[in-house]
Amino acid sequence: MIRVQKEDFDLATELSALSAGNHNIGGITSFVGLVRDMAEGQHVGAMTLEHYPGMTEKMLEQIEAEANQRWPLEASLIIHRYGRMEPGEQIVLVACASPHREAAFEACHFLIDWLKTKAPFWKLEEKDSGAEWVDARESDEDAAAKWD
Amino acid sequence: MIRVQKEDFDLATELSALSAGNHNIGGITSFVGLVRDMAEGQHVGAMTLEHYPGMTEKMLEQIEAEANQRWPLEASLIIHRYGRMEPGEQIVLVACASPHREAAFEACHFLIDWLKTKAPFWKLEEKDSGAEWVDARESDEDAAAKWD
Amino acid sequence: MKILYFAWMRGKTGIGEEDVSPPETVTDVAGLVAWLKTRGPGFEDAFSDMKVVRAAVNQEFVELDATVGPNDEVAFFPPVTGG
Amino acid sequence: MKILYFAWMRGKTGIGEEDVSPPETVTDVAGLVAWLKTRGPGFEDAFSDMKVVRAAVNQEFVELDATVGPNDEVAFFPPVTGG
Repeated sequence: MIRVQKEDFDLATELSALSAGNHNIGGITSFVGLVRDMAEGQHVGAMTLEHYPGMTEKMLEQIEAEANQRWPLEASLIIHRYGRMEPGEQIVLVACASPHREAAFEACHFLIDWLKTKAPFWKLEEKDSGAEWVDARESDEDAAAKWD
Repeated sequence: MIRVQKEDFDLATELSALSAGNHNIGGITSFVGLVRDMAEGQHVGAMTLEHYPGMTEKMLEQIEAEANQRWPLEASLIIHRYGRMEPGEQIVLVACASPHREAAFEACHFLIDWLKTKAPFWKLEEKDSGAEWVDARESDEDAAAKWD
Repeated sequence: MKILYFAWMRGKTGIGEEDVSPPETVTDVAGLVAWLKTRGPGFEDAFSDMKVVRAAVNQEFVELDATVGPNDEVAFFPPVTGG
Repeated sequence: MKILYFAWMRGKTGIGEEDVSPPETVTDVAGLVAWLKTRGPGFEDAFSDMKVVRAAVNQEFVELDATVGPNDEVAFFPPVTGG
């Protein structure tokens, strides 16, 4: 399941729903991305995530489908927020449930790596020097490429 | 932090506490192990985890320390339950928080792999044919060995 | 043809969304970009370094040689930075 | 010397914990195992296949050649299966 929303999410609620009633799940791996208060040595007061409504949902669904094709998952979840967020706030949740932990780990790692380079979101950081659009990082490209 | 307990745990509460007030955390990877209702094709009604009080805490602390030495973590957590649990119940939680997701993923994966072969817990499964001690799996040895 | 701009491309062009009717000679994304650039200094600036511009047609990533037609939704944006 | 047995080793020996005073000739884990086996068929059975027995002295994993003394806590158990 994928969701794009402005509101925060509750991890325990989301993961309980993911595994509810399915007793073939042996493990759930999840990753939560949080807003940091520093970027390249500069203080970040807050950040705003812009996205491309419609395409975002489409891409997240494609990424999730790809993970389910590559690994034997019982359930998977991507929640990505947009809008303004302050340091410490949750930005994104990806989670994969599988009978065995290896698949859960790999698929979850894959989801966030692909999402980082394929989901149409853009970060605007509020720094002391003003608002600045974040540049894409080569390390994210490399991380995504390792799943090719 | 490590904890060995009979009681269940709440994921959101635990992970919130892990990252509380630390705005240098960019991501938290967590793994939750759940009781499955099948093992080697047989139905499992419940299982009981026995452990070695004292040594368990010692080993979990060693494993956590090793992860913190290998990766730049801001926080880490291992919670392992013991006693009787039914299918769908949470057995174990491992979580790692780091400025960057790569370290969080690797350290979390390492924690559960090492724990599986080094923490003194033993599973007794209630099958239709009676109660049976679970045999150690070679795949768990292999998973742990990849971090050597 | 519907055009969308995101992040700093929206900032440079000054608009987030517009409907345009490029000449019939415009048949692919590269041609569209060339035509859009003729429409003012903001557009010229936004498309000045195509290495940092990505395009999507009907919400799928495409290369510059992808065909475009009057009923398409075309979006321009920098490399993504979510997650 | 305090001896602990876990999982099916406890089942086979019939006890979870005992205090023993092995002869002075017992100086390592292997010697201790050999001596424990003389104490009855349950112990003989529990230690019959040492490939599936692990040992800890004072709550640290050890090999069979690890030394043991009167004040040590020695535990025997199968390979672990938690997590």
